[in-house]
Amino acid sequence: MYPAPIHRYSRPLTLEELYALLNSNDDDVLVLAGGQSAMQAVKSRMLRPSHVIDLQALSELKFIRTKKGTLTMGAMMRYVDIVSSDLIPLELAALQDAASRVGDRQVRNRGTIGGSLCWNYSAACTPATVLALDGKINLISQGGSTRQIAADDFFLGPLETARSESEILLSVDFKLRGAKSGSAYKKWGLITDALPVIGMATCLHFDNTDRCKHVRIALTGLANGAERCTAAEAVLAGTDISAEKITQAMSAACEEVSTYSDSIATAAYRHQLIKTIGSDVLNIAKKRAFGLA
Amino acid sequence: MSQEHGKDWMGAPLPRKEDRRLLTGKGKYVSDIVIPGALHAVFVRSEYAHAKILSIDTMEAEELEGVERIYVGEQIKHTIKSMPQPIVQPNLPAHYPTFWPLAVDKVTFHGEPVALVIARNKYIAEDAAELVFIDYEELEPVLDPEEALKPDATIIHEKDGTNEIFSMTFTGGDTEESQAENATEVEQIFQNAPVVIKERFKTHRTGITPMEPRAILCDWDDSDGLLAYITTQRPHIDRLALSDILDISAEKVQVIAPRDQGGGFGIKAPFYRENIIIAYAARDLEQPVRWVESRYESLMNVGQERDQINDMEIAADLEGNLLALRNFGLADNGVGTVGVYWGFVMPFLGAIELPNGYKWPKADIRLKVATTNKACLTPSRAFGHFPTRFAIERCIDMVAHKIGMEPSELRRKNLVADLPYTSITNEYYDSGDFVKVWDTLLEKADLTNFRLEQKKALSENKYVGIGFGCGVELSGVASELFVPMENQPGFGAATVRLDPRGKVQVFGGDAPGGQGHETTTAQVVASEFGISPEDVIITTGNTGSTPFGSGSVGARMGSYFISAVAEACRQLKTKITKILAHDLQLEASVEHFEFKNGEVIYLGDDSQRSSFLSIVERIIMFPINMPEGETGGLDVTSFFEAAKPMICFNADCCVVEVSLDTGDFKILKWITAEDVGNVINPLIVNGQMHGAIIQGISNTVFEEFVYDEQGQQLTADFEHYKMATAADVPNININYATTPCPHTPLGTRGIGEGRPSSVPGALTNAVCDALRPLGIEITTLPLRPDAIWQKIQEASH
Amino acid sequence: MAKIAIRINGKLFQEDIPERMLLVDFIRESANLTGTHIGCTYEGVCGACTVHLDNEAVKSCMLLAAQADGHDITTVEGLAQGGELTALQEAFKSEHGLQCGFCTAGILMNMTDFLKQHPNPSEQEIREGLIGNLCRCTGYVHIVNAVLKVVQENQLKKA
Amino acid sequence: MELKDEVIIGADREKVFRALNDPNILKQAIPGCEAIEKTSDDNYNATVVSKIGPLKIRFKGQATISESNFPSDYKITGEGRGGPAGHAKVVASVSLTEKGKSTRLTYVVQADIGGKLAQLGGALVQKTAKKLSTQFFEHLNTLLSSNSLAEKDTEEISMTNSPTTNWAKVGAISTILVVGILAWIVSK
Repeated sequence: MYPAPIHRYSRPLTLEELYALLNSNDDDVLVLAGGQSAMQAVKSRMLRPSHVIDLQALSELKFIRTKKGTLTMGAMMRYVDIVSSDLIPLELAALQDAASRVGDRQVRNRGTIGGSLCWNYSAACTPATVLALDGKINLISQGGSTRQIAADDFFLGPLETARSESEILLSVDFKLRGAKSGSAYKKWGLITDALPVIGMATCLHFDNTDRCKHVRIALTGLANGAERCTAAEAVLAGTDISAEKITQAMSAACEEVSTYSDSIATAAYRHQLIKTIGSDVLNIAKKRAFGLA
Repeated sequence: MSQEHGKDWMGAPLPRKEDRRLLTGKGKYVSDIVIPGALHAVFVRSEYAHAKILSIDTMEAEELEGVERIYVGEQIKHTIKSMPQPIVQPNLPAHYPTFWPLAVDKVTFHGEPVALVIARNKYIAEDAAELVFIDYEELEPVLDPEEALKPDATIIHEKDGTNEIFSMTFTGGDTEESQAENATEVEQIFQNAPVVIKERFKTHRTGITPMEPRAILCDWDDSDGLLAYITTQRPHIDRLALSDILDISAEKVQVIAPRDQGGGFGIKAPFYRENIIIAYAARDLEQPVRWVESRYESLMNVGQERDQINDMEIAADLEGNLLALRNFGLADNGVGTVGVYWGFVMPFLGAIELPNGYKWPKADIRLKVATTNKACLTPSRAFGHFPTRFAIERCIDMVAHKIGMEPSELRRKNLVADLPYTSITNEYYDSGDFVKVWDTLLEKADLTNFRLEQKKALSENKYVGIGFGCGVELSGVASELFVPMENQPGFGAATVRLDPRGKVQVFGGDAPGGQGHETTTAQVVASEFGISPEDVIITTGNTGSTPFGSGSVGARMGSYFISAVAEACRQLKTKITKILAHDLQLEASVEHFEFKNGEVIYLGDDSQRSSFLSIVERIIMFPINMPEGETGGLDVTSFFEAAKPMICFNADCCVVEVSLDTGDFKILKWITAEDVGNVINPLIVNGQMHGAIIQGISNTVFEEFVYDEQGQQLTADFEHYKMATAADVPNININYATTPCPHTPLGTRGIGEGRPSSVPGALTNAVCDALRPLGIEITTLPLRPDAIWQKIQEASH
Repeated sequence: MAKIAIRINGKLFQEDIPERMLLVDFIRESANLTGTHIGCTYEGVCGACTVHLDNEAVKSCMLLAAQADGHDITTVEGLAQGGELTALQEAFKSEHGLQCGFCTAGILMNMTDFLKQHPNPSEQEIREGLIGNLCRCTGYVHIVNAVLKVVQENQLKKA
Repeated sequence: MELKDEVIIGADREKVFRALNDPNILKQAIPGCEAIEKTSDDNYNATVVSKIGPLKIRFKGQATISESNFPSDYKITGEGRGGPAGHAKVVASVSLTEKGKSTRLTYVVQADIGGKLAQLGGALVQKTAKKLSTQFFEHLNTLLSSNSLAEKDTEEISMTNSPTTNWAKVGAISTILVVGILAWIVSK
């Protein structure tokens, strides 16, 4: 399968050039970041862009910086960049957990966080991770006007996001909560590092008495893509995240979310995966929060 | 290495002659071959499993710039003969469907070729394919083999009046009366047996997907005729088939299977309808035409096998002696439209191979094969017997468990101990020592120690298990079996030609796909002539220069082809030594000479010698003063066929750990024991074993072709058809327990084809052994974590 | 048409190409370097088409040729210099790390990059590094051995 | 596969029935309904662009209504071609019951999708149905509660006793196609 005819390829060098292109009124524009998902759709002709705007040269989208307790990650940070970066503190380790297990080396050499968030595939690692880390997504549109939207409001179901066609995902903000916070991500697929059948990310922050004062949990691989598990969070909030509480929380998660059956895993098995992965992820995040891992 | 003339190349781990070009990107596969001006072909394939074709509108597509021609079935059925044709039809009674390269009147599976677009390049061809509009009227798809055989089932190939493409009883002689009598006797054994296991074993649809899909490049000119480069394991059969079906006189058809092919494993052994229409188009347009199959097409059309249900019963006594075997097999054939095999040849052989290396006093083995609206089964390594061996190896474990005996001990007790032996299904086991192989495996497995460790692990809540399995495999396919099964001869054929510079050219008609024929052959020739493998050049797969061969199928390399090579070398040696003796005025013949270090040495007096080069040059270039009746030239074609079929034997042991939480398991160890006869190149043989075993594991656990309830094939890409990656599979520890084959000149056996067949049983046995405390028996593949977890849930509640 | 300039194995290719042309097709058909293969359709899973883009392993079937404009591409043909195989190529030969050879180019390109990033990997890390390359013939055993051999040779050199 | 669901629509049964068979309303309510065309007495073509994120699949469909009982239920069979993307075949039964001043709409859709869409659906467009069918009924609700529009349109196409006018059939199939496609995608 080869792409349907493409009439224009552009590679803006600056955001200014990008705005101008977004303003060009071309039909069927595809904004290409790493392209590791989008090109599957283009080659299979499920997606038939007339104009491809390639973001590879926008150095303004490739950065990690920390300022006033917030880490900001540019959209064009590739998985390989995220895995090898020493600017990401342990409390955001879930980002590296996820990035290090996306697809394969070749995919990680091209795929980007921004691309993955905008594509929002139902079984992707990044959206759930950003959801659990309470990411704030910075969008920029023509003329440079920006808006920030919480991950909670950004993902609208498989392949759908709150980004409008004239907007570009510029970066994601992650609040740094400081001491006693930890995060983790883990997934299961039939094949190692494949798209998750079930994946879970969590972020925990404990108070002085070692009670959990902030907890977020998000799942991926569900019928509706990445989803928060607020019921599970409610079970864990204010507790010491004991084994018993974790079991309770994961049971709550299973009741909260709906899974589906396919040839790889039954719906019941997906629930079981939520329990086992959830327990692992919460334990790892907790250990990290207390500097034990 | 060119200096090491003295070495005996037999058994040497010689790096391959093929490797340099393949490692530097200089290999030339069909899709790499360029003929200037070649047009590109893209098939429009059926979106339905079963539907009438009401109309095909190609107008818009034809108008697209760069489109050369569009073919549909209705046009070509008048100019191309239908299949089946005798050259690609077994000598087995069956309801052979009639069909053309492109669907006529109706489509019978999702992915069937309906129209062919020929265009300037592949992008335009695909653009045009999108503009071919086909109106279908959907018909009820037949998707379940049991449903297919019911009296009220929709009939797929109407002319037959049935969906039963093939059925056979393999035991009790040739008449219905004797078979019925046998069935009664078997039933009596079951009535009286102290131990009976009866189970239904299901093996899913899976197979082998070579990394290079199919491809064909054809050129035509009126004087020379058709030149076809094809990804094929059997170029000579393809040549005859193209000649017969397209009515091209055979001298005007040349098929070349390039020496570089990206794996075959059976997929490239059938004769495919796509080849016919591409060759036809090249002739029709008088232009070269290329078709390179996409993975999408490949996964929808080929590589699908295994799909069987085996209702098996085993009777045994309390001492663990196997008394009788009864198996009613049912195979889901798919649509049955693939030349040479027609789908059912695989389950046919699977039934013959069912008894494996065990002694069965009595058996009742029957098979039915049902046509369904799925892709036709195509050969995949462990052809037909991957499912039957899964059933029997699992069933034997269940017998052992019921008696309270170690499964490995029960196996050993019932192994065929004295060869030759004729199996209950009339398969001839020529030679070998099964017990020696088994004991080699057991020594490595260290079962006593394992059971202690297993107990200890269990006390720590770890579930580890050990599983065993074995496999009698065909070492090549003798004419005795090949003629009925595939309407082809089994002999091996090779031409060995010496040139005046002392170099050797070998020509073989069987076309390899990565098995290292060039290296293995060079080692044999170098050993025979006492020269270097570098002095040997191999040509394979070109029907214009190689002798007829039935193809690189069924482990024919190490058995039939290499034996023909050795025989040809020996005939040449006889001639060389005859002339040398004459020149040296010796009364001596070939047994009095040694070929060593690039010299031919008289054993009676080693001062009497000649360099290999000079005697060869003398015979070819200076054929004067020759012995009486002898002519110049050194070129022999030899044919090899043993008196009876031959086999090899292997055994597997694996250790797994299963997680009770998730049903997921990890293979901790994989140990084997092999009798492959004398080994020519251990690197290559090890590589064959590794590949076969990992394929077996991948088939057992990961890979599955899935059809939905409408017959839509949902696994047409590697996102959905999941092949094991390097991170999903274990290392393999290979051990040899060799018995040289007495029927081949070099003591070698053919290996590799059937090798995956012991894997699904051994692996599933290990998982069940680990879960023995829960009493879990698994009888259905694939062996997936979700299914295992489900079993664990059922067992613990 | 898009005007592109791509350097492949040190040689500059400047051409007008259709925007939709895939990089792998440009490499195989415009540059006539057929060592890079195509083993899947749209999905980009098999890795046979892996090349280096600015020294990093990428799947050339998942990129438009236009995306490679201005970049350096290395294909399997560009590994051996002056007729001398690289240590990795030699190890694949001595360890029998290939059979049909169809996936081999992609594996060599990926592992060449991998060894640069991970000079001292464990067997497990090598296996995980190979996830983006499917091989049907070898069962991966000899491939892993070949990569391990290079690792050991490098360690010996250091020591 | 089968999808069953029910929704409550804030309008009475007659009005809902008419609306569901009113191409003008449906065209507005169905996300991506592009065109409706009559090709013969019994054949109608409708074009619906199914948009799932960045993916757009243009379906051309034909429809037949087999059983229709105003204002309580109807059954519709449709086939749609998504060109190279694949095809859809849908059989739907819709029934309306009164629920106070509102209407309870129950639908059972048997949908089968084939071709590339079926095969690649898993990888590219998994699980979308709920959102889009919700969207449809939201639109419908909005349209019906904005009285002027609903009244005007239903007046224009008078079908009190003959709700299965040709135009109505066409409109209905668009609905079914979209619902069917979505339903299918959800089930995979």
